[in-house]
Amino acid sequence: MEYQVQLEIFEGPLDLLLHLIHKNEVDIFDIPIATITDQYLEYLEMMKALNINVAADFLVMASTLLHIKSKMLLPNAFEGEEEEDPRMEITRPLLEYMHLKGVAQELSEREMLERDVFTRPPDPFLYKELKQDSPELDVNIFQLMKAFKAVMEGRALETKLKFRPVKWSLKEKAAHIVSRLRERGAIYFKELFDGLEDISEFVVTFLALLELVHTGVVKVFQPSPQSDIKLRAAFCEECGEKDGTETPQVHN
Amino acid sequence: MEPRPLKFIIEALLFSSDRPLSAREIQEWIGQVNASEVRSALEELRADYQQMNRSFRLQEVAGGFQFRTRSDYAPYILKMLKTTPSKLSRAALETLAIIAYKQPIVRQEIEQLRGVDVGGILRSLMEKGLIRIVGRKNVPGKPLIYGTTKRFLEVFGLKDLDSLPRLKEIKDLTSKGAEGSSSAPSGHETVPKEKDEKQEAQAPNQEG
Amino acid sequence: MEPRPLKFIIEALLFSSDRPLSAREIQEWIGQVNASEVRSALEELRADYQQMNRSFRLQEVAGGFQFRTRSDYAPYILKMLKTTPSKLSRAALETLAIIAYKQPIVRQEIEQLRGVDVGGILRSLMEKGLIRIVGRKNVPGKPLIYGTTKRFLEVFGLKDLDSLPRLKEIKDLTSKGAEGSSSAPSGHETVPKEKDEKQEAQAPNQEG
Repeated sequence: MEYQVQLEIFEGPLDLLLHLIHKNEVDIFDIPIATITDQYLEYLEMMKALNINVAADFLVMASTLLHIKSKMLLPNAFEGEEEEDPRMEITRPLLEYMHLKGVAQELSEREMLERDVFTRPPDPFLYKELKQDSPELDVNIFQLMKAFKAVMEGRALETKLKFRPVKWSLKEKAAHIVSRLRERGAIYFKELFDGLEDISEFVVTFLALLELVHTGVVKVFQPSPQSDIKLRAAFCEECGEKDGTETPQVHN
Repeated sequence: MEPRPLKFIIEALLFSSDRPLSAREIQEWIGQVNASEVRSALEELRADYQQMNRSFRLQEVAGGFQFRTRSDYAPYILKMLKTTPSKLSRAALETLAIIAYKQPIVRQEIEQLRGVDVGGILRSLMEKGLIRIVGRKNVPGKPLIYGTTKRFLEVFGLKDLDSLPRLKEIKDLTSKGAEGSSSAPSGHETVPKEKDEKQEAQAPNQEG
Repeated sequence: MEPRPLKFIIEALLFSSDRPLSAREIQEWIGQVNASEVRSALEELRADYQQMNRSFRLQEVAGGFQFRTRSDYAPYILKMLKTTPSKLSRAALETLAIIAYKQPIVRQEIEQLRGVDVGGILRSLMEKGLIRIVGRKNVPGKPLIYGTTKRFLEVFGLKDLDSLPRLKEIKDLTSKGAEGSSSAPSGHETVPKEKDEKQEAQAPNQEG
């Protein structure tokens, strides 16, 4: 049985830090960096223990915190000089983040269209009357992008679906020739091209034949200069007709 | 929230509906009112608007009640509707997208990408001022070359053609994070007033 | 037909429109009226409805005027429309807030402020028509620049971008941060009280 684990979810490292600051009720301008860092790391450990993937953003913040902590521990080498409180490195983004959350909250508390307030809907009767194009267009860039993406993806898919059946591979054609020869022992050259409609199939068939001849799988005979060229399987002496008079003669 | 007067609840419903509403429907949505209450509230509303003599009134039409503007105002409304933004069809949008991204481009190339004839669409896009002929290609047949117009940039709120998102950026924005909380089905999204509302156990960095 | 009062013509237009209408548009459709006449008629109309205290009122949004129902009636209308209110996640709202206040802004800057990746959220906000691409920044990689849309103003019922709440404070803060002064801003800020109510990281909480 699996347990579903509920854990406070933080949007990111800043969210978690802010939570720790609230929890400890500390002043954001005087963050007890050691305490907060420890608690921060504790939280990451807890996430790891619960097998929750700890995002890189959280780790970066962890190292920032550790860095600040070490800086705070070191006796200030530049005493006397005005040096910024190392904690400002996190205080500044935190402050901005806090304000941001406040604004987001204010936005969400506003009356939202189609949540709190509603407008008059378009009148279907009136709009049906007006099929003609108006000079203004109601489209946005996102729709355009989606359309383009659809076209590009659709094309890739179509290429796969549409063109594969009409493409002839040398290998397939060679296998086809061999199987025909195995069946009948020998066939006429002309027969190979009977019923072929597509020029590309014609070419591929011829190339396949050349390949077979070249590798010695098929032997080509022409009993006389006028007679039809005949093909015979070299691998199958016993199959097909016997013709003792033929002379091997390779044609290109 | 204190209960609102029935008459005004009904008015709000009629206001935001694009079709006539029957008393029975209204009764169902509001609940805890009886048919005669709804009926009399509707009559009262109708009398209100009759008396106010405004540009619209509540009319009893087939199937129920509906707010309609008085016919005197039709000419103005028609004028307005004629300038109401129209939408582009999917085919037009796709063709436009191809031209935008692949320009300068000839018709044949567009048709290869879309797999269909685009003659009519090109004409309509040209009429809308979104595309234009930028020249002729120096190949047999001298086909016309198309490109987008300044109006195209205006319609899509682009500063220049360079601002068009690249295909990779499109993929980044249109597919990445599809499982993230940000794009969870809108119906289920809530605006948490407090953090407590978050309930699911998730990796902290959901969008990452 | 005797001429109708300008106020009622405008009312009829607003009542039949599904988007906010600007004074300028209205002026063009009606013709033979000047801008200030249209403006004052609009104000008069708004006051009329304010006073009548009906279920809807005339509101100034997104550079125009639009009739909108009062929020008290939302539950009934939602029931009629059979929809759940369209809402935004907290992450989406925060991202939207950043874009609204800091626009024009690139993704990287948004991510710095939120501390997390926002690709998926940008997609979703764009899909909802709340933000748009306004251009590219002239830095290496030419990242896309984002801004809010007119729809954003409509959805949040804002007259214009200047009506955004708290704009001043945010700007102040940013400039302070940029200067990087080591002295903490005067009024030592403590965290708002209500946020403490946030639940703490919960111990594993078994379900099912």
